[in-house]
Amino acid sequence: MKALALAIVVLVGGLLISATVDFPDWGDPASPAALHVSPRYIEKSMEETSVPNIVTSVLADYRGFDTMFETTVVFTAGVACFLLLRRREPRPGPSRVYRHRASGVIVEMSQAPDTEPAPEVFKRIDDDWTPHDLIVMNVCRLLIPFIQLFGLYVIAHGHHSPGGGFQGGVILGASVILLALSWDLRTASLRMKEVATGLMSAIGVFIYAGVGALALAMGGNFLDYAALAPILRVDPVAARSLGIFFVEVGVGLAVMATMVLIYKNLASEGRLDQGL
Amino acid sequence: MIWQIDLAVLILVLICAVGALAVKDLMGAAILFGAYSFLMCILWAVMGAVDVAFTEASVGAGVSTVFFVAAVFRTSRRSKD
Amino acid sequence: MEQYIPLFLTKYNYWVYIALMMIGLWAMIAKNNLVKKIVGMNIFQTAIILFYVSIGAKYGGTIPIIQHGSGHGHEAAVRAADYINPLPHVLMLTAIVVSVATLGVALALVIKIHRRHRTLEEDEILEQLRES
Amino acid sequence: MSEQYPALVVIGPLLCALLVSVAGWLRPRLCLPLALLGLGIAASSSTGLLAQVLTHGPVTYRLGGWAPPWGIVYHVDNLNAVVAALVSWVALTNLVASYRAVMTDYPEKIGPFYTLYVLSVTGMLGMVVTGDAFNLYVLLEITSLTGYALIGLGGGRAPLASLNYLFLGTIGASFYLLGVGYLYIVTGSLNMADLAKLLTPLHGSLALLAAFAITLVGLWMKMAFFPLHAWLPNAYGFAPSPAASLLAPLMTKVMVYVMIRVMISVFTVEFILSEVALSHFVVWLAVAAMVAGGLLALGQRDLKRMLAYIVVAEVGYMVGGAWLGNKLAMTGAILHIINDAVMTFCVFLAAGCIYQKTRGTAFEDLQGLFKKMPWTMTALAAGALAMIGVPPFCGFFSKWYLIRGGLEAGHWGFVGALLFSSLVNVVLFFRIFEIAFFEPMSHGHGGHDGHGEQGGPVALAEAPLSMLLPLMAAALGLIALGLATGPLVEKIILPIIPAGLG
Amino acid sequence: MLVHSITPLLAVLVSLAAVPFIILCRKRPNARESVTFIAAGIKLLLVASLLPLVMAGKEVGITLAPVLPGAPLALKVDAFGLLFALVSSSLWIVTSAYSIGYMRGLDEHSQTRYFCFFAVALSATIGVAFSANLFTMYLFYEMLSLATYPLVTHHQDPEARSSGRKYLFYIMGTSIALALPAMIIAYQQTGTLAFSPAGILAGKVSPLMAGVLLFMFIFGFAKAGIIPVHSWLPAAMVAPTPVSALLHAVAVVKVGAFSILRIITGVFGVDLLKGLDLGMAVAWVAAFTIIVASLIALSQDGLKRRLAFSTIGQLSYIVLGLALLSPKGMTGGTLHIAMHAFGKITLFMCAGAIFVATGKKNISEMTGIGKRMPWTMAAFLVGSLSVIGLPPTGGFISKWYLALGCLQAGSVALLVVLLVSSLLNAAYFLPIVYRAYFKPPTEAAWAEGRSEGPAAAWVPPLVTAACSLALFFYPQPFLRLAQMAVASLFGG
Repeated sequence: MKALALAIVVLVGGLLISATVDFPDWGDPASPAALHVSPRYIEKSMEETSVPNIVTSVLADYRGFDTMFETTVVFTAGVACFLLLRRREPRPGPSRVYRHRASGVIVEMSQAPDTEPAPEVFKRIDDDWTPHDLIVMNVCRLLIPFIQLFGLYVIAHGHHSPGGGFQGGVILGASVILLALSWDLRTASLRMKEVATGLMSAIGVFIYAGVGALALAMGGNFLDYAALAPILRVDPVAARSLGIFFVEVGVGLAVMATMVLIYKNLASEGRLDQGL
Repeated sequence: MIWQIDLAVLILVLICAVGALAVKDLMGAAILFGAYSFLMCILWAVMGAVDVAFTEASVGAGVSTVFFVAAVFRTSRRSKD
Repeated sequence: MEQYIPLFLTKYNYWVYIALMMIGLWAMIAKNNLVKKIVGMNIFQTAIILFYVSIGAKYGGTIPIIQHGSGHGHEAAVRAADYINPLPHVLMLTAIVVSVATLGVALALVIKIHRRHRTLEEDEILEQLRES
Repeated sequence: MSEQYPALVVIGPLLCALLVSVAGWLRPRLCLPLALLGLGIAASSSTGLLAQVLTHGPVTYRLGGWAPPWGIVYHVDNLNAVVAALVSWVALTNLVASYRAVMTDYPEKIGPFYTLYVLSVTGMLGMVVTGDAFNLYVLLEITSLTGYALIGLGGGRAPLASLNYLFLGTIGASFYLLGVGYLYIVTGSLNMADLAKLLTPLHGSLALLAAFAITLVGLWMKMAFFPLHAWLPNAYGFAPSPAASLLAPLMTKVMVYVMIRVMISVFTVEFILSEVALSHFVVWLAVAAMVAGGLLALGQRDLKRMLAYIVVAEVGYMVGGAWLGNKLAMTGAILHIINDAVMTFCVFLAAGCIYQKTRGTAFEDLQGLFKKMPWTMTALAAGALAMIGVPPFCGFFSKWYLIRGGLEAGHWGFVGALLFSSLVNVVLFFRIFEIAFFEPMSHGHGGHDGHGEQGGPVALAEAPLSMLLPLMAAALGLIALGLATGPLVEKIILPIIPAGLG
Repeated sequence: MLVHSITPLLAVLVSLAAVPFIILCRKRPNARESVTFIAAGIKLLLVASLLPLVMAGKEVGITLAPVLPGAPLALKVDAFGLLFALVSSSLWIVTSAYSIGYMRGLDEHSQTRYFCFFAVALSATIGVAFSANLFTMYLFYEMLSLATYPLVTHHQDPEARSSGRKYLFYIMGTSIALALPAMIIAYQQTGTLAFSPAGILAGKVSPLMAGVLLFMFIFGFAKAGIIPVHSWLPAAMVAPTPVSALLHAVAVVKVGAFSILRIITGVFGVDLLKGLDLGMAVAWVAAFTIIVASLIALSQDGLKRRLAFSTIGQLSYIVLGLALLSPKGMTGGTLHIAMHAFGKITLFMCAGAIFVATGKKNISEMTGIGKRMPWTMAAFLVGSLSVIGLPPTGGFISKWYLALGCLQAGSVALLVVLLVSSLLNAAYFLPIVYRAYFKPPTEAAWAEGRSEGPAAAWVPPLVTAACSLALFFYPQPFLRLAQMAVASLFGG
């Protein structure tokens, strides 16, 4: 296998290296890539979409269709993880461990009880539970709102600075994952239920595709935000800018929910009862 | 764009890539992969691809690494190669 | 020899991307551990991203965010040569997202395989399959 | 509305997939109707699109209203339209056929299953209609990811097979992406039509050749072209039947379509014809694929795995036809995309029906099936005859054009391999039929005393009607397609064969 | 000249259309068999209704689907085709009656399946007869191969399985590996596959190519049983006897011979073959088959196996007659399709009747059976005479024309072959009759008197034997059709 791998690698590498000789030099401002399609984006972005961050305007408008499917890819991955891993039967573990919230006493039961005790009295903890570090937990608890705020900022400010739906969505998702890591999965699940993640990931993509379809219904082409101008009561250029904002929100929502969904399924082998 | 930084980071990236594949402990590999992603992110920031760098920082270095750690934690850390 | 030095210097980004890509490819084929293969896969994908981002680089260009002053879209004409080519960046945002999505599915499959075979080494899994 | 068909072909199923996902969380009973709705929209609009293209010529649709090469466009000509119609109809039929299996096997995961199913079809349709090289990559990834998940859902070795598919598929897709990157670096464009224009002066450059080679290797990996086929037999052999009968007929065919599209619409035939050595090499690879696929199939003891190897051989037909470099062979290759999709669908669906009843497709499970499931076996026989190439089943006609193409090119190896593959198919399928016909009572008796009625009574246990009717539709489709070959070639295929081909 | 009519299509489809009804009536055997009879009757009427038109020198045709340019799915009835169709459709009625007697007499299983595939096979046979071009003929040829597979392997036992394999190997293997490429090459060179009296290949292919193609076709249509692609036929004798009778004496093997007829007359054309002297080559291949098959037949003890080798020899008579490329010889060859059919089907049905009545399959066990089954053996005698080619049977007429043809073609050597083989025929048939009538029965029960078994099993051979006799005195319309057909080849 290693010899085969080496042979393949040498072969492919050789091909790639020999082809690279024909390439324009790195950073050459006169290369075809710099001269053919991209100048229009740079020169017209402000004029046509009123978005200074050219990456955002290309991402969500000129090539917005790609981005819609890119969001769909994320969504697909979330659904795929769910489909592959999620299972309902409880962990066949030897015991269940509960902590009485008021007293802090830890109770271990040899098998799962018939009825789950009320979660506000007895908190179920993992069977490989170790007391969490108080400092980490509290620092994270303090940090998480700020992280989320930043995530929202990244989504909203994608027009003017690096960032946008993806980055913001991942940051929002990461904040929930951080909660799951520093507290535990059940706490995170209480904040963001499984159904909520599932629905939000679908709805996020739906917002994107829905904005496109709305444009289609308004008589434009699919994703032609300018066609939304009559309902938004703004001029077409501003409508494009606003359309980009809507789809970014959709992307953020979908990405956040999907990241959480994937993490939960991976970290608990699909049982969603206990995480790392 | 400062080509010295560019080159230095490129070399570090290569080292991290080889390292991530060479260590025997999968958790170590996951962490080294996180470092690799982060260096990549720096590289792209140096090249002026700020959006890509931002995404790589959050996705590659952040969430991907968490996924790796979660998966390794749920399976095994052992690796023969 | 002399003529190869500029060739090397002007395209070193490309050389590094090829090196990374080959490392990743080699790992995907030759490594025995499934998670290592996945790490290799990610390195392979990031190498391609590096390649694309390198296409976009432009000497004398700045980041592709237009500096706008007071007026709304009425400042001095923007010159394309002043900004880095944004298109590869856009494409690579997609590629990064695709790679994390693939990673998620791959890890899910790895967990499913581990659930059944209790190991991540490919040879051991194949051994088990041959026995059954 | 008709001017929006190109968008609807993709958007309809996409939106419905999202709704299916929502319904999966809230009202699982709505999943199937919504999925049907989505694929129904796709099927009807792709059929409308085909009619439109045939009457008014190619359609270009600007997504987001941006002109090419800046925005993404859908460029639909006869080839896209017919493949899109094919994909959507096969997927719709399979959706109907597989609902019983999904309900019994995955009752808790109906929502995600159908979401991925519809998304997978969305991806394929998107790949087929798009006119943008990078957009194709994104859609390819959607189809692939859904494919990995649907295949990995199966029991036993399926997850490992799926993971292997994922590795090779990712390498393939990444190679394609790299190839597109090479094209971008030398031209600066991503739009296929624009690329074709910009590439003309670059013919002969090493970078272009490398781009071509890398793109093709990537696509070959995704279509399981010999010797890059290693992932396919396990993946399709162990996949759950509803997924196998969706992916096996369509995935490879869509990839072959993409290859042909890249060959004729991006690199243009002038470029391909100028690379004679490469063409020759590829045709010989195709010959190897046909021979090896057939021989490997002979070694299998399981119906689904055997069919999977036949798919490997069939890919050889199409790739070889596309590369022979003349009009007849290209006609044959395109015709075979259509025919092979339907016949592979028919045989995989029949295998699914058998699995539904016997819970296995190993050869021992097939005993006495002619008595037990006469209709299913009839349909399987129809599929088999099509694959062997017996007129009036459609397989004959594509073989006809391919052999003629081979003769015209003077490539006797290709002609011989085609005939060899037909003969191997005879052996393969009649081996199955012998088991199903001559070994009526596997359990209990030794299976050697002649008359079925005197041996252990084999009760009629036919697959449910919801599977049987689509199966029959597919089987009849084989004959209908065969008889419609004349108009199909005349009206649809010939107009898009590039004039440059000899 | 070409009359457009849907009748040929109906004639082909009528038995196919009977299949659903046969399946519907599977629970009531009487209803099921009446469906078969009705279909057979309609088929014969439809075919016969074409007779006046064709006799008047017209051709009847219909194009069904333009599947391939120059080779549409099309039917056309000319004198050759009508002759063949007339023979097979009239014999279908007789065989149906016989099948019922045979199958019920032996209480065979899966009779519904049997009658279904029989009907499909008949459709395919008529389809071959009425094909307007090589492609259509190939289609029906393959359809026939596949439809007969379940009939051959009807018993579903290991023997049937191995015979079925052999059958498929020869029939499908040769048609895919030889006939199909030959057909495509011919199409590639000419752009058409339509049969035409002048041939389509003339002037389009090199002599070498023509020779290769001719032999690819002749061996590719293995149903004609030319040595070395003959051995499927003895193997196929595991089938129930009605199958052997109708299919392996009439339909299937004659389809093979008829295909070669079409190749010689419609694809190559007399002039091309004469010009390249390929006719003689084929004639000698056929002559070799005739002699060898007859010699092998001498040594066979199984009655059906002996008949099978006889059939192989007799088929080559047809090929030989056609390959002579002389008007008389071709008339004889064509006529032999009909004459041999009536004779050989009689023999097969007698063999089946003996099996139904006594369970005997081998000639050595049939000593004195004439006492037990005098009528059956009488029919057998007539059949033998016809196959040997002695008056007063139809077989004499075709042999006569064949002999004249040899002389016309100026080949005395082939005439000798014919005569020698006739002697051999006599040598392997007449001892059976002698043994049956003039030797004392070995089985005690046989001496007691006449007991012929079910009437449905022994009346049909008598009918066909009577036909054989009648054809000697009144060889119309077959002779007229054969003469017309051949005349059309030689420019009217």
